[in-house]
Amino acid sequence: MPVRDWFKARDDRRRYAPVNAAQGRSEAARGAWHKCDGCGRIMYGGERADNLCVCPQCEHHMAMSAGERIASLVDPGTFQEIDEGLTSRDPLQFTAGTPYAEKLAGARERTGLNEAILVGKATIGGAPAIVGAMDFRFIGASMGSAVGEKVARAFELATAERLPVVLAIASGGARMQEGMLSLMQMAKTSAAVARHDAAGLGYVAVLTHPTTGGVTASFATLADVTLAEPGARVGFTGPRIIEQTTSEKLPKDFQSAESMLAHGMIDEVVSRDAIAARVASLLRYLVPRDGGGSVA
Amino acid sequence: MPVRDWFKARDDRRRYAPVNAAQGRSEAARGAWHKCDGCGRIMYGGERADNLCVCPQCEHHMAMSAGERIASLVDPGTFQEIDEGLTSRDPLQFTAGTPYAEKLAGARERTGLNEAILVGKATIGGAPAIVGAMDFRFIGASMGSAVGEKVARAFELATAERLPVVLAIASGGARMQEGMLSLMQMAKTSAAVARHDAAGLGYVAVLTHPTTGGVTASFATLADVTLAEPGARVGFTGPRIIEQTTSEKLPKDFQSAESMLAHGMIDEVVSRDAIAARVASLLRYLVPRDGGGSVA
Amino acid sequence: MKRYVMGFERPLAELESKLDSLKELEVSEEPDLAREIEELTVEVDELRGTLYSALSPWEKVQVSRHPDRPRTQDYVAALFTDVVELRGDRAFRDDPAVLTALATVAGRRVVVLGHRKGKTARENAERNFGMAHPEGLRKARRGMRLADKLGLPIVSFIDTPGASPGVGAEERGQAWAISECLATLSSVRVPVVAVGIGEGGSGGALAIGFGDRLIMLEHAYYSVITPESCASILVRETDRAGEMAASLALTAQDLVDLGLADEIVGEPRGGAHRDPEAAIGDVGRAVVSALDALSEREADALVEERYERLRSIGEFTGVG
Amino acid sequence: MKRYVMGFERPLAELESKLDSLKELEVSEEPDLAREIEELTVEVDELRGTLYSALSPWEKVQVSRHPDRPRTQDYVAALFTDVVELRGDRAFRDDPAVLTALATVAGRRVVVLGHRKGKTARENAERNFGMAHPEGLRKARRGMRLADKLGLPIVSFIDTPGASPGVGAEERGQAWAISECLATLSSVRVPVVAVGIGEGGSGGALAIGFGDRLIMLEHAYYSVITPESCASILVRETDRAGEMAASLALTAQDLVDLGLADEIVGEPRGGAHRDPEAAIGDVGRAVVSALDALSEREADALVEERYERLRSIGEFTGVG
Ligand SMILES: [Zn+2]
Ligand SMILES: [Zn+2]
Repeated sequence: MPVRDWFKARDDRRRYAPVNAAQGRSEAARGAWHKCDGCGRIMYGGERADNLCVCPQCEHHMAMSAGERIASLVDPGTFQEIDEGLTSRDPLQFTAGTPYAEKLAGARERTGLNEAILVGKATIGGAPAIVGAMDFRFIGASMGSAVGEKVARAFELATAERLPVVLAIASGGARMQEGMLSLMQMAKTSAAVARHDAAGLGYVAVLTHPTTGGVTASFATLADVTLAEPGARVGFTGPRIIEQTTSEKLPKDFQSAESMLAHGMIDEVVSRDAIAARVASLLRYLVPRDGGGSVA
Repeated sequence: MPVRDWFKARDDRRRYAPVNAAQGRSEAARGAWHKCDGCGRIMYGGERADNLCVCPQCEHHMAMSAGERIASLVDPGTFQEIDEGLTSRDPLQFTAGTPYAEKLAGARERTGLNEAILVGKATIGGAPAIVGAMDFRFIGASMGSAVGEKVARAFELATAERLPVVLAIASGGARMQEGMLSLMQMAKTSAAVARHDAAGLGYVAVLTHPTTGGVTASFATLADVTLAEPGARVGFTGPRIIEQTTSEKLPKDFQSAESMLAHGMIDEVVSRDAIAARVASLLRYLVPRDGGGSVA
Repeated sequence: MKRYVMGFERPLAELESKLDSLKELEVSEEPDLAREIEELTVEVDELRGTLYSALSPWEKVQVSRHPDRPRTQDYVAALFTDVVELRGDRAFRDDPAVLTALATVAGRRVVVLGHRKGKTARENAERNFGMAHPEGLRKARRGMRLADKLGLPIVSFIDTPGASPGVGAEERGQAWAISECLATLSSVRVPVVAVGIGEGGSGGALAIGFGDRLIMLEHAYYSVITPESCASILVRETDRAGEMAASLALTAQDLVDLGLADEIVGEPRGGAHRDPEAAIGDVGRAVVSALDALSEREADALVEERYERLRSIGEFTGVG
Repeated sequence: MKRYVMGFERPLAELESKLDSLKELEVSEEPDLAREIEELTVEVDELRGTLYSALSPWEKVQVSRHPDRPRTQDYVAALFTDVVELRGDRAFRDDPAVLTALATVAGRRVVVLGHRKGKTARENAERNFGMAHPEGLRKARRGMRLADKLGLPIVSFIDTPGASPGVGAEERGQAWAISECLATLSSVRVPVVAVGIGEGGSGGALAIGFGDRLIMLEHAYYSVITPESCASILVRETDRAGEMAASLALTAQDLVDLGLADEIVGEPRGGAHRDPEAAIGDVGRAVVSALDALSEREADALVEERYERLRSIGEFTGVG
């Protein structure tokens, strides 16, 4: 190959079609207005959606719903949800604070979701994968039995069909209203990830604001490649608890994605509009030795 | 089992016979005198040998020859040397400083050894193992082709016979007079340790003063359990080079076994008279799943 | 005699003080006094029995934290022989809050893991109250991997308020250290017996705290979050921790009812700290009998059963 | 025009300065001047050819360190597409002195490792002159393991004076980080192609610098110790580094003669820095053809051959 071809080859890189962020959203939502948490700028829903919920003034990455997130990640029209009916019960009849049953009902109604995570099969940049996204509006995207079950099933399905997994993660941690059943979801999901990993299959995690507590300390931090959104808080113990229990002064950018990158925990901080293309690039590499895809 | 038996059981621990440190040494050596590097105290060879070359006044652990070390480790009369004839050549005809051929000849004459490591089969506390010891008097126990070969063969023999390996290590590093052939011994020995490890077999390293350079950065730091003698210097880059190339102030106990223990690199600092018993305890655990011993 | 008195023990403590005073008088050899002492002794004992047979979850949390309660190191010293401690994560530090050791129990060679609380203020300062830093969990993971390589069962003692909170722990990847332990412990091809001996606080406990068997001491707790933190988050009032303790289903009996624990080891009347030798012996028997049962399993079956055990945890509806 | 002049290039630099001066005069359009420039250009070129065709080992060491010499990042930028950098050791820090990336070369997906020297003072301060800290090598090991898991070949660019010397590096286990890389790299079940593009200093180079093929650029060196350190230790005179360079057998040709390197990629006249594009293209061709050859091997055979390759290194007598 002549030398100049080496240089030319660089420009032949595959480009991915822009993601249709508005997919699956109603016109009503496009009309509502939102205030940027970062700078206070007012945006109408349409502008917000077109901009992937990133503030055009300060580039603050605002929370996305699980549906918006999936739409921003996958090739249009390819997402097939699985386990959509799964939802947590109230095994402990937990009534401290707002009763858990009420919280669950409210979250379902407000979000239109049955649980804090949406999981399905899709393609990203043409590559098939099991894809999931968590929704912080659903009880802080906390992990109870149903979230744990959906994550475990996602990795099991991916293992059976020899597919990579891509998860967009946000979470306040374990769902304390399910007590020890929630804590054990950390072990359950980690076990499922470990089997997927041992099968030689790839896993990309996209950590978004905030990724904390028991979810961070289980499946969220077991990926082969870990991306994070700018400014996302990523950590185990929350800053408030640390300040209360220790007399430590927290560094200015404590637990920011950027700080965790410097501390060696994250592979790359990627702004939202570049994530789908980045994941697509990664999926080219995260195929198993046998080429992957369903064994069926 | 009644409760008191739990407590009683503790006193039934197997005790190992004291090691005969003088084994294999001449009466002439017992008559010579030595000055302690630590406190300057004068000792006659006999006293020194009976005390495992540890100063009775300041407990400084003086250098041991490979033969003395082996004698201090293994059950009396069980050591069968292997590869005793192996010795490095002078492949680069290296003449800078003292010519390498002269150095080799001088070291052989002074130590009565053919190379800087002694390897053999023995039992320790009754358990069979491949056992080796390095001798700092032999060109600073540097690793050239022959040392690398003897280490690699030791691990290969142990793998073939499903035995654990116990090495007492001291070294100034790679033997620069053999150039790249020496450097590559680091990869060669590490590869042999990796195969032994993958076969589910155990390896105990005893780091003695000094364990530095290329030996530290290869087989010396790949053990399942790493012991070190009190005060031993353990590190990669020597303090003089660090002071020359950086402007850093070295901490007082820099690279001491005790400091490396605190920094998480070593399992235990064990005084010399307790090492054989400690290794014997460890060998009870470092047997492979199938029970170990020769497959022949 | 100065005693550490938990709130719910105050009536008991008052009787005991009275008993102590009477005993000091006993030198006078009044016959009535001797009888009074005898009666009071019985009364104290009965009250203790009554109190401890019906401890509330919050009272159990307090008992689990009692400063005289036997700790991991007490169990190891009493039950195990030929103990060789492994230290360090080979990358940053040796964390004294976590114990990793090769040890022998009733003739069985195992790897022991455990949170290591101190008993004195100095010990606790050094050991961070048994709260592991990431390097401590990474040391435990070294132990898990060595056990896996050598085929040694793992026995793990759970006793921690949680993973260490703090800037350094976060910056060195506390979450990563925990999740890597979870992935490893779920996959090791050797029996794993976990024992809740005191506090079982959240992810820091779970990192070394599950396996093929979970044995709980009667008054030990295991919880997704400490009752205090739960109260602080849910109702913003830490003095409602007791109420949270009841809601969180964190007692040994709760864990058995939820299908998470296999066995409860009863504690001596008044808690393990009143008769450590008996408590330790009972735990030892339970551990050995679990090891005996598990040692008959093939490694493949063992790992498969552990996976199914984890997979079956959780209550949800709408299976589809 | 200001040039970076190595000692042995002084006669060349003098001619070039003269040539520069003449070119400035050229505006006067003297016919003799044009001819003189032409002749001098030829003379400069011939002198350069003469000098570089017979570089001493010490001169090669200087060329390998030339600040304009193409670096790992130049090779990656020019030869590879779809580059996704992996960062961090998941325990302490991301070390910018080491590159680990997923990348594609001529249609082949690989993991790229490399020491990353800077070109400016600022870059070099940030990247520690390409000297890895333990966390950098642990990042590289993450790459090795990922390659092993996914079946991606490894392409490694060697260019470092050595592992970083210093208190922090020692305290975080520099020796452990290196040996763990050696054990892992020797065992990965994928092809490994290492390329010496500049400096190959000791254990810091070796940690990512061996495999199924070792390709050396013509003026790159690879040595058990830098000539300066060797002189400082052996003869206590650092100005005898040149003599040491000759003794240590560190040139590409020496490595081929010793059976350690498989192939030398010739450099453009005057060194890779005078025509980076050509040098990079030639390295690319050599890498791809090595990958092509290795991709036909079964994983078992590949690992066995790599082991035998390492095992056969060394010269000794008295086999017994
Ligand atoms: Zn804004
Ligand atoms: Zn002395």
